[in-house]
Amino acid sequence: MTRSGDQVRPAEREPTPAAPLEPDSARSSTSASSYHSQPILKAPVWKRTIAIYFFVGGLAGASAAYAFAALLRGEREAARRATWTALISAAISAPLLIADLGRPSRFLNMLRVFKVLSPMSVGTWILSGFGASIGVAALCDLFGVLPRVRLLAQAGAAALGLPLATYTAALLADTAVPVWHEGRRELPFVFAGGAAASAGGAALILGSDHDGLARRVALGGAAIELIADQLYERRLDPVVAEALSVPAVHRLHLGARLSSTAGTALLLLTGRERRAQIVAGGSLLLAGALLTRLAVFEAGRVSALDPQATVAPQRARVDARSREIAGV
Amino acid sequence: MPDSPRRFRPLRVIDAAAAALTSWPILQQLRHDHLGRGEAVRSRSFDAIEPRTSTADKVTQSICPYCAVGCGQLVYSRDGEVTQIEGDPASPISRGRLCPKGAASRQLLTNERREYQVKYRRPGGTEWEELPLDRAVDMIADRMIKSRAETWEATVDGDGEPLPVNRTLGIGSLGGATLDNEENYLIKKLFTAVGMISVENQARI
Amino acid sequence: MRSRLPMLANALPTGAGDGAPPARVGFFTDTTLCIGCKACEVACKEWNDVPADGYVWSGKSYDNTGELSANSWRHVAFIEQDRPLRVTTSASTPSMLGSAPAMVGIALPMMRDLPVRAARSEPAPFEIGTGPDGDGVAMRWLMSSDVCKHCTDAACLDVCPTGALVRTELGTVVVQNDVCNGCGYCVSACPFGVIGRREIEGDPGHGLAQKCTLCYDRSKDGLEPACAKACPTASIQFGELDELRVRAADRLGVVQAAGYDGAQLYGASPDDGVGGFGAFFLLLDRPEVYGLPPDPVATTRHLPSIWGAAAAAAGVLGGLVALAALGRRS
Amino acid sequence: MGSNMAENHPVGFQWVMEARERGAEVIHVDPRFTRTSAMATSHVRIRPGTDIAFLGGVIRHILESEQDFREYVVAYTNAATIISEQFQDSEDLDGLFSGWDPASGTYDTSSWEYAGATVTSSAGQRDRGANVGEAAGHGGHGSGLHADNPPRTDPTLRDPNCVYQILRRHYRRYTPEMVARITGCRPEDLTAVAEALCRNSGRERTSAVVYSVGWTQHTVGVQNVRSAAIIQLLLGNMGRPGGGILALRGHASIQGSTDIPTLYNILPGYIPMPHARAHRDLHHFIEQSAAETGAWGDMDAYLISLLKAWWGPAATVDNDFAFDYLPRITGDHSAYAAAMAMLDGTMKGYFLLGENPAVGSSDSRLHRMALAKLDWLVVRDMVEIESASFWRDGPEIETGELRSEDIGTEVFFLPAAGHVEKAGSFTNTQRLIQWRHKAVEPRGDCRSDLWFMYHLGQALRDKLAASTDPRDRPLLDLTWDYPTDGPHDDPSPEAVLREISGWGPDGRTLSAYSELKADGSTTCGCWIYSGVYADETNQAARRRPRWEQSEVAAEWGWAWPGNRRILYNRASADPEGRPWSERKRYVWWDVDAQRWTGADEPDFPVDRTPDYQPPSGARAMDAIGGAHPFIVQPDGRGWLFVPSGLLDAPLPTHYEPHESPVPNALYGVDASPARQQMARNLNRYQPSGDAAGSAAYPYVMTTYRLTEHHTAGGMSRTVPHLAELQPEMFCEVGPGLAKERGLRHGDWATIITARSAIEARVMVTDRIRPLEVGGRTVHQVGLPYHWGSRGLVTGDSANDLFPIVLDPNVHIQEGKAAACDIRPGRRPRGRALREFVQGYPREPLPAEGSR
Repeated sequence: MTRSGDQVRPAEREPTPAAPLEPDSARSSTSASSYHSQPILKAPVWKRTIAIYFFVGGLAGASAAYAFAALLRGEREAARRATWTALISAAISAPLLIADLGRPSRFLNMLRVFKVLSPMSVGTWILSGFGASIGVAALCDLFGVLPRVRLLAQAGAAALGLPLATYTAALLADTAVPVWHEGRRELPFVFAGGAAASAGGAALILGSDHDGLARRVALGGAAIELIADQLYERRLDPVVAEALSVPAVHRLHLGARLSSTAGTALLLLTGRERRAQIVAGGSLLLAGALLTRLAVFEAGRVSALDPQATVAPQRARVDARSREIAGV
Repeated sequence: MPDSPRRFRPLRVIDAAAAALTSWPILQQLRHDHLGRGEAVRSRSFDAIEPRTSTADKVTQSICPYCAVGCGQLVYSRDGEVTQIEGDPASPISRGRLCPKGAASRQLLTNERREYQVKYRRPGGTEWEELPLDRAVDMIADRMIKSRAETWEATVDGDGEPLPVNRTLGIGSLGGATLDNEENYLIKKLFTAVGMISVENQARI
Repeated sequence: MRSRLPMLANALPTGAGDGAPPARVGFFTDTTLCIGCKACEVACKEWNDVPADGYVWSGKSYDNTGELSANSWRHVAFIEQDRPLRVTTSASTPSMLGSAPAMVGIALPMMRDLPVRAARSEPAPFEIGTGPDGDGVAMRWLMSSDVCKHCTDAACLDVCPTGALVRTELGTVVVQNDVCNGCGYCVSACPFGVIGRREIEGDPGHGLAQKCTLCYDRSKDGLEPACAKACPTASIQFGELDELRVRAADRLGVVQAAGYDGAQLYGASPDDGVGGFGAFFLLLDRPEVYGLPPDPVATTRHLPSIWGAAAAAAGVLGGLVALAALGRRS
Repeated sequence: MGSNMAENHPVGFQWVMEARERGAEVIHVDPRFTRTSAMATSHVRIRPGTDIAFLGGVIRHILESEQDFREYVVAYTNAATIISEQFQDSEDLDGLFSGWDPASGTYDTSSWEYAGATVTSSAGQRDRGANVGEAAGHGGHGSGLHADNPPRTDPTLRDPNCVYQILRRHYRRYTPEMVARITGCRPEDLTAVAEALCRNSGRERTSAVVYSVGWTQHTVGVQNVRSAAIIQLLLGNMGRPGGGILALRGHASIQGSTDIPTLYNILPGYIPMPHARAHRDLHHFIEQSAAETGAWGDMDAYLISLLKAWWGPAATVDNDFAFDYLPRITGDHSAYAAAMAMLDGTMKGYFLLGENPAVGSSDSRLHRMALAKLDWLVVRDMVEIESASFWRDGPEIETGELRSEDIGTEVFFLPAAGHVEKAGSFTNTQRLIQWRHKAVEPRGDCRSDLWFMYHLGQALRDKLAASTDPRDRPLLDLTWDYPTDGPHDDPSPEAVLREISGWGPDGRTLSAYSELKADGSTTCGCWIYSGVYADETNQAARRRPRWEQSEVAAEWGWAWPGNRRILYNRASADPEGRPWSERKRYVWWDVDAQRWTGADEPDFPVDRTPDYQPPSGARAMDAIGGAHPFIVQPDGRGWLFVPSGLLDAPLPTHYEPHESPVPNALYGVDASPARQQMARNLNRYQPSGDAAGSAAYPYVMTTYRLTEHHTAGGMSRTVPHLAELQPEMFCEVGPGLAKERGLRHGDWATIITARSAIEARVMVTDRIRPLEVGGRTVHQVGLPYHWGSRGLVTGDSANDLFPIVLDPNVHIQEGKAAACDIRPGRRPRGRALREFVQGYPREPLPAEGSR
């Protein structure tokens, strides 16, 4: 039910309260499956900045990995650009996260503890470590000093970059929101794929792909993202999956798949010299990855507010269990 | 926590950081409560929490002012301010329990709509005006004497013969039923002595 | 799915280290005794300085509170049903003596000897609520005071990244207001939709996760929580959890014998998805009718598979980059 | 019945719940399915205003099946008493009792007296409304009985003129079928309830009856309660543990404000206010008002002690103890009469001391208009209530009926102290006086009413100090010397309570009213409270924890009279003084000690042997036999039949409410003939029954409270934690009515009567169901009445709809049953509202008040 903090005076309020009203008497004597059609769960308090962070974080993590790979292959220019992509993305991430806190001034409290039970806690430490290493790497690169340290830093960033790209999926999965929790097995792969696609895409846009590494990463990532996403939707309980089919979410989701697919196609079909198409393809992959995160994020709000998404699967479990007991 | 949310205050951040370092729970976690769900992560102020009932400097036995069940109340106050009102377990009537109204009786005393000053509205006036309390009482006394004189009845006609009544029907009072017995007694005593007849109460309504 | 790693077991902390740990406390809310007066809601708000949060008429029976939230730590649900409260011919409920000390031992002396009557033999005049409603349709009005469950496996507590949420020495789950930074993770982790983030500018709790503390300040001082103390009919019973569970089992027997339709305990079993509630209920219909999840599971019970998938995905990502890197220079 | 205990007295209801859990049957008879019904073991739905029909059916069942507790009935009630031959029953006169005077619209009740008793009609008949009221119910009016002339009785109960036989004849027609036809319940439900009561009454068991304003706020309010008294007397449930009739009162000290009355027609302790005609002097007064026998036989002692308390040395034998200082009444001067006087311009000034008639009184609009006619108005409250602000934001300002500039009323608003900001005593619904200690000092100008009255008194006395006008003597001679203390010179409430309790010649406080003397040697402000300050200690402040004493808790507070917790408890023993049953023993005769003893203070002379027979010439308490427990009645018996003291009937009989959609199925007379009407422009009456035009108002409406609010809302609409729980005015209707009138759940509806039209949110619910009455379906509209134009939550007030029509005995309005119409949508605004109401229905209503 909607509650407004301001004091609304009856006379000023217009006819019916926000929630659709239905007299109890209208309900049949057989028990209803909800309480006045109200949600059971609370909608997530997170704003879209979080979804954007998921994207940016993924971009940062995968870029760092890509940068390390490029470095090992001696692609210094590609490595540099990817490193800076990662650094900038990481830099953007912090404010995106802090902006979403109820008490931004207390963001440091995140570092009070380390809780393996809390993906957000783990993620905070990953992000911190990642930020530190990628920062060192970038500085060394900037002043062209301490090559060993840089290599080490690049390696560290790459190592932390991988979980940085996927822990965000664990963060969503580790909630009571059905459409997120039920996707705990697939979402990390969706996010991993998206991260790779975005890192590759970014590299392609920056035109640092002289040896096809970025192209392969981008295409591979997009493929993983698209396949994992299909699996995710398929495996969901149909009642839970409804959250993905409400118009607002569906539009985002469809847009995500189209752009990823289009981007992939474009890159596959066009040769390396066709700069414009490559930029377009890379951009489409980035867009796809971003839209996917937004779609999943929005689906969570819808799913939390739908009492049936919570009740139906649980009721099924209970009934099944009682059937077992009854030995039927 | 008085710090205003949303606004980003660098100083606070530094303070927070310093505080965090001095008693860094993560170090505690290494020793015990590794999962960080209890002992290790408790803050000093949380450990120091105390109920208002024990910080009150005075506890007064009272009775709920709402319905006539007469539930016992314990009024906790500190520095002349009521800090908590809850049921009196010793009461054989209520056994320490209260209904929502009884439970809200602290707010009955402290709610923002409560009036603390005399307000005066002159005839034909469109706004309240201020008035000192003693002046108000004095003015009311004058009004009573005037209206009483205007409407005084020494006798009424009883089928030709005059019947003494010594009264005024020109002044009346209507009291609520949350008045104390002592208050009702003085109301009836004074107003009857004034000659007022229409002294009434919610008890009839 | 019942399996979980031992490292995730929410073992209750051992007191303050010195001496035996204090027993775990909680609530048993017996909805057959709830008269829907909402004293619990008000007493809670008065004690915990929880602000009123709007004056909106809901039209949902007598429930204008609507749900548990950052600004409502107790919530009385009202459900009107076109069916009798009891499916029995007994005119009177058997006694609950012995099952709820809170309601016992206050009879007049001359009534002490009065043998507690079990369901009497005479047939009832008529079922509760059937009354003579012209149409003769029976009805009942279910009322139930909901509250934070203080789960044995508390997802909100597990996922809290700042350690603001703690398991107290009393086994209750409480937010440390001076630590919480309002990240909101607990809000989405709670399978009951209990905890919320207060959004009332100017309120001391603004931007912080807020929920029932089981009156930690009172209970640590040996006092009853405000709601349980106020409850006029002992529908809300506070005490040591083990003792409450025994009492609830007895009470369920009494209520079922009296024919209360749909009587069931909710959250009393330590084997459920959250390891049992610290605040559990005796309901008269399926949980979802009261707006409660029928089979809640602490999301962190699946953390192994969640972390597993995340790690695997990270591996795949690394693998992809490695493969791409191994690919020949084109 | 007539009570929604779970919602309005939740903490008291814990004892009902406990009884239920111990196996007690809890039966709720009410028009609505409330939170109380939901907890009851059974619920019977009846039409508002038909309680007497239902209870009459129960009485008939008891009598016809002879399940009355015969031994108790014969010994302790007036069942065997022979009534005057002149008496004619309403059954013989089609709804009228003998003595009806159509001209005055009142009864001459002389024919209702006991046979052979010298008939002294109470002043009630001499001048309608005067000298009756609460005092009447206490047998204050001698029915001409004295020890040498005991009432004639027939212990075999066979005499056709004995009360028992009159009762049987009177209720013969109250068959289950007839009751069902009138009330709308099912015949079998009446039988079931009656059987349950019989099953749970007698030697071994007792049943209790609980009522509230659902019974009193009717034109037959007193008779509703009388019906229960008859049942409880027939079943032997009075004066016994677990029995009795419990009036659940709605305000913290509403009992206290009738005991120590701020009511025009009584003095402290239910002593009648002297009447101009009947009470020329003290002698006449006592002769007219006091009974010769029973507790009221000592009224002279009570009154003279009161006069001494008020005028001390100025009250002497020579001046009738200043009896003439008391102003005289000549008729109805109740609150409603006062409102009419304001409209007529004869009432100039008014005090509202914690009362909000602009929302809480029937036909609230009339009261707001009346306040606007005053010269001056004093309002004392904690918040600015509607009655204080009517001149600037009242509904009539919006409708254009009033303009602030035109309202000449001078308004003084004085902020009041809260219950913890002053010390004092409340008297709860069980006559238990409990003391509140002061916790904190009030802020700003907030003061107690004790402070206000005391200092107002001082101001008046100072201003008139030099006066020689005899009319100022009562004020100047008044004892007004209370000690004051504190920063605000608060008068000492203990000193006032001490005066109420009284003291003897030696100046020491008295321990019981039996110590009061008629010679002016004793002083007592309220005889029934005598002893509350016994031993110079505030007995009301006693707080021995319940776990340190018996369940009677005799050492918690102090109950009047004499700290007796159950009245007439001598009836808990049989005529010989032995407990009726061991299980139900409470107060009994201790043969060895030769005194009454038990769990409670005996409500009886402790040393009076059960076989005591009053000697010739005995008077007052000495005239009460050892086997007569009802000591305030002149004959010591419980009155099944009331020979004197009531104005509208000696026996309860069914009349329709003043405004009802159906005619009376029993008689040609629809509503109670003796009801008090006040028809005038602002109080238009609707046609009722099958009178022309009654069809315009086809539905029954009733008002009630919700747990979450308090009466007119002055103590809850400004309290956020309460206001948010029930934030808006709504009306409850059944699905059937919703369909019939096109009302949608959650939308708005407008409820219309001849007085006004209000709007409310629609709550469609099966808790409100239509009733089959005499073959037709009668729908109900339920209206909580907590809202007004101010506060955190606002809304129209239901009382705007109700007419002012009163019970003649106590002048209480009929606020629980009337007829209305309802239609979807919001009400008209501004002037259009009045036009809408005036022109409703399209065909004009008959002339005002005509029936």
